[in-house]
Amino acid sequence: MAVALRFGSNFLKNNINYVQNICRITDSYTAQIQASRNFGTEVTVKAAPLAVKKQKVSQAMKAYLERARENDEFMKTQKLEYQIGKRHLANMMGEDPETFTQEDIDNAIEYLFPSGLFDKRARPLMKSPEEVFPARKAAEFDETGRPFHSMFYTGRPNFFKLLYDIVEEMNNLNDLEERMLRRGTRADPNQKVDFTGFQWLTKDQLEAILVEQINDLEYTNFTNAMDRLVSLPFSYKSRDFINKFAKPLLDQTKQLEIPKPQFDAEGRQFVTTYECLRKTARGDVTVRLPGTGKITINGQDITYFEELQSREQVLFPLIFAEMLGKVDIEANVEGGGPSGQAGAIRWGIAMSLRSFVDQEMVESMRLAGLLQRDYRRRERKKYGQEGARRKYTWKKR
Amino acid sequence: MLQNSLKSGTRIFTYRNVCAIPKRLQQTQVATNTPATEPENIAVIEERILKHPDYFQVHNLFTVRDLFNARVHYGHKEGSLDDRMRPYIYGSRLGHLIFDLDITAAHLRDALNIAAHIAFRDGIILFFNRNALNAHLVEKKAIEAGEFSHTRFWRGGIFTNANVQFGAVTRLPDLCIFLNTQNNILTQHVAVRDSAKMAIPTIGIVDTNCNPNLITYPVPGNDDSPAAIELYCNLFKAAILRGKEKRKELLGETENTNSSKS
Amino acid sequence: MAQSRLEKIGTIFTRVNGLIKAGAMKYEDRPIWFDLYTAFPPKLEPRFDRPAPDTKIKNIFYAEDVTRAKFHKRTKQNETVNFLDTRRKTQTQNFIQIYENLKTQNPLDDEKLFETAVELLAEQSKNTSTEKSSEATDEIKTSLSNDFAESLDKEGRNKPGVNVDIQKLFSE
Amino acid sequence: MLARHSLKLPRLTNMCASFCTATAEAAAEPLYNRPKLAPTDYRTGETNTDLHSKVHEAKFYTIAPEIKKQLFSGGGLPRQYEQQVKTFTETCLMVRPAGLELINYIRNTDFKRPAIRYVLYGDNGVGKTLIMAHALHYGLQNNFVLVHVPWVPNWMKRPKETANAAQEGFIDLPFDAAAWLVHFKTQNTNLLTKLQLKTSKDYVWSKREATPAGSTLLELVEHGIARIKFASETIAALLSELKQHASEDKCKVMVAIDGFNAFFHPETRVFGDHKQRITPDRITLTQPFLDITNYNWTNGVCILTVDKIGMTEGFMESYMPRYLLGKEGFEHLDPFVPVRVDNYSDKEFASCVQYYLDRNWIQKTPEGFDEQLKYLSNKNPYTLMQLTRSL
Repeated sequence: MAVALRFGSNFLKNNINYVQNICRITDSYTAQIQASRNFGTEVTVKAAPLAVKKQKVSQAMKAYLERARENDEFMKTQKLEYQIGKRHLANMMGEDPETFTQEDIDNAIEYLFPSGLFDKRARPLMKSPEEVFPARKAAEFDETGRPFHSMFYTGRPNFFKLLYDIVEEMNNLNDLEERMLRRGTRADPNQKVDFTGFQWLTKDQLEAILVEQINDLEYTNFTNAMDRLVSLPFSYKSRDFINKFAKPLLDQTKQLEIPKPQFDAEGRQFVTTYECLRKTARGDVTVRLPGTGKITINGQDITYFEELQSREQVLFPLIFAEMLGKVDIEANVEGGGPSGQAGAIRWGIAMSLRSFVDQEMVESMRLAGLLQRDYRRRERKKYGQEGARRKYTWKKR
Repeated sequence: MLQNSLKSGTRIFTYRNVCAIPKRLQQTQVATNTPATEPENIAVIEERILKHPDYFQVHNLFTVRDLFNARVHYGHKEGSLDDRMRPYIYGSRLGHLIFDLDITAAHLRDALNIAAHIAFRDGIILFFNRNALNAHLVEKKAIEAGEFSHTRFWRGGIFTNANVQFGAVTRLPDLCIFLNTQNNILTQHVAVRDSAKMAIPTIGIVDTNCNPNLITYPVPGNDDSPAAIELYCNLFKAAILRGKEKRKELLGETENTNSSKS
Repeated sequence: MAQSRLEKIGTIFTRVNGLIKAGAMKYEDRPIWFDLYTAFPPKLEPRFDRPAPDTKIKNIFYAEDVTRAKFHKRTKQNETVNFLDTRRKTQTQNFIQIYENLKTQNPLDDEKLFETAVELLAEQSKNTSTEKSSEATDEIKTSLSNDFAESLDKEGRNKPGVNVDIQKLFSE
Repeated sequence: MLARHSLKLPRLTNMCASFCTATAEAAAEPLYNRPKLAPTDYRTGETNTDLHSKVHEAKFYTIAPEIKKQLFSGGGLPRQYEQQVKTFTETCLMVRPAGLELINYIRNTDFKRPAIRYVLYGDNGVGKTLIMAHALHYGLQNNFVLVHVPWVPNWMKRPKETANAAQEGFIDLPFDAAAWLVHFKTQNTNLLTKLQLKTSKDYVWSKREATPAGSTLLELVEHGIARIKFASETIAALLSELKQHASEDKCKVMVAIDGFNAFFHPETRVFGDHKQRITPDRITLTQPFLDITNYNWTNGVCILTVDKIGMTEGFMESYMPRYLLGKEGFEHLDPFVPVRVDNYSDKEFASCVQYYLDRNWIQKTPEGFDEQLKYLSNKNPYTLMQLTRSL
């Protein structure tokens, strides 16, 4: 922000400021574009020219400078107010205004204006104007009004430059392939870019990188182009480029540590899963191997659940993992109703069973949704309605 | 005064000779036409340069044979002929229209000359091409020439409503170069009309199925073959770079690339 | 920018000129192309309503077209042609060359000439097909840029300077 | 392309072939592939219940239709089971360990001693009623006079008609009583005509009606059926007569009362004079049956079941006899022989599944379906029956 506001009087002298500016606002990727361009209009006055240019500032630049100046003044007053406010606050809290930090301000505000609002952003705050007011867009053109970016007039220069870069990569790879074929060498199939477990940046992420809004069609164009790039035989040569836009898929089974079974007094393996939650039910499940298929729920057998649905819920992970009759289950569950309790036990059994089955089965259990906690809760009743969704019977008259 | 200027001129001339002998372009005009010892306003130079019919020597950028080799002479079939293109056509070979490359060459030289002059005057040049096959090439050449390109869907109002579209007062291009004047559904590119509205001169490669009327400097020729497009792009790029180099030279910017090239 | 947006009336030059004359635009603020246009006006005025000329389009025929047609009628075209390769001649081109050669050597009657030319072509293609296979390996990469550079080189070697009268070219 | 096709073809045909065999196997699986028990493994031809022993445990035996008609036409089989019997077109009972135990006890009873009370108890749906049916069949085959009450709670929960009894403050259930008499008659006509038991004293019903001493019990029953008003009193008379005859060793009597705990339920759904629920002991039918389950007679055997579902809401916490009978009932029966009925054992379960497969009751047999059924039903016979309805 500070850089953006420094233009004005000494603006023409340090033209390089613009480039810095852009670097700050967009990320390194766009900065590269800027650095690599070779526009022949950069004015650095050298000795003994044959001609001089009458310095003419374009209308566009004039308008921009005007706005920059206004913003500068506005920020100046805001900053002043902030400083005064800070001093007052420090005095109120009985502290030294000189050493009063932002953290102290936050604490003071929280103390003076206690707020019961849930969302932190909705609570009162006092921050420096740089943080509160959004940074303004830097000028996209120089003092003659000439834009910096070659694809400026498309409206989404960074995005289209990205597409251009993808094609450039592809062309390079095609050339490389042709040269290699001529030399008789083929692409190394072992080095082929393995894109399984990866996905392209989402639209939002891409937009954040490009600092531009793109529409869905354009995003599909991007993914299609990237897919095509990856499918080329020599794509591993531009792995760095590809990796910039690929992100790994979240793999839950890899992320969650599978607990090691412990041994009980009888020498049987067992795993206990605590905090099995579903609806308002809560419980813990112990799975013992080897077993005879005995199921104990709160000291009872499976008849603890009257309904077949609930019994099926409890048995499902065992049936799925083909462990029915091979393990013993002990579950303690409280709170909630039968279906909630059954769901909690089901999840607990599934989580515990991971320790006793192979990796493949764990993966298929994950895909079957057995390891996924069910976060659905009861929906509240609404006024003017019979229940969560049902309306009162209504007749015209 | 005259003596003095001549003297200095010769000095520069010899220096330049040492520096850039193999270069075909810039000839003696610079030397003879720069009489001033003290820097003079570039606007005056611009005025003077205009008197020369081909100051940037664009005529030696290509020959008719080059055009032929790049298949510029191929038109579309007779059925799709736009009547306004008749004067540029040499004849019909078994239903396929063939351009008269002499006429094309003359028009192309005019266009190149204008492009070089605009570049010299630090104008913004925008390349258009809606043919997906050649889009990348055009973008690449535009970047190489340090100019601008628009090869994508034309959102209405980029010229006519620019200040709103770009969120700020925006300088529009000073020259539009259409490498094909049609869009991807074979109707005229909206930017052709918008440039005319906004009083921006246009250079356009017009094929036999195009309307040359709104194009300020039309160049009849094949606008589909990559070979032809590459040729046009290279020519325009060369012309633009000549204009820019000349400007830099006059403004006293020493260019390292010059010596490295030679 | 003060200007008229009626692209269907006059040309860009006349419109801007009108603005200057009327005082809506200062002469100092004229666009940079304005002087260029006055110095190098286009060959035809870029008016929207410029009428289409009523010139006839002539057909292009060559003397050897008759022979070519005859040859095409007789043989089936199953040859693949590489458009990027400008040096290699097509079958028809070869045939016409042979035919013309024969004609200059001994002006026999057309039928006989044609028959012998066909035979000669068949013989030639047989010979070249064996050569081709060896030739194909050291084929240089043919690309547009290559061709372009090559032709430029050729031009440069053949003609030291293009003999175009610049003055004449631009004075028109 | 052609070459690839020709390469592919044999593989394709192979696949087709294997696929065909696979489907054939799948279809044939329940018949051939499964480790199938031979019919003798889950069925037995032994219809004489007297000969049932450990060997026949967990096997089904068939009750002939006419016997079934005689025994159970007035009730005695659960309704769901009745439906199943209709579907299977045969009445098959499994020889359960509890049933064997019971029959064994009866077989070895010294009938000179006071009547022994057996109390069948167990969780819902474990087969108490069917074990009682098994015992009834045994009684029929061994010439017991059957005093069988199919389901006592019917009287207490949904009486067909109520009327004030002759005795002050008591309620009569004439229709239910008559229905029971009919049931008694169908079960025992053959035996009673053979035994020719006579009434020991005059029964005067009203001024004009009376059953003189020396008339047969059947006549007594007939009268009760014909004169519904006196049905309840007839039952009291009949039961006391039977008790007396049995004590005199003229006949053996088997008392089988299902849902016996209903007699000791704190309240009934029968409404008294002031629209108040009355207690079971105020119903005229209660006393005779309590009387006959007393131990003050010989040559008899009492088989009683206590059942959770015989109770009403709030009294169903446990299936244990002490809880269900209450203090009073427990003291009334004390001492008795408790017979616990359990869920199926593994063997019984397998046999039952085989039987269902045999009757095509279960048709979908994916891998491990029996295991799943076992765990889902917890080997409870009733739950299993319900579960397999949809398979």
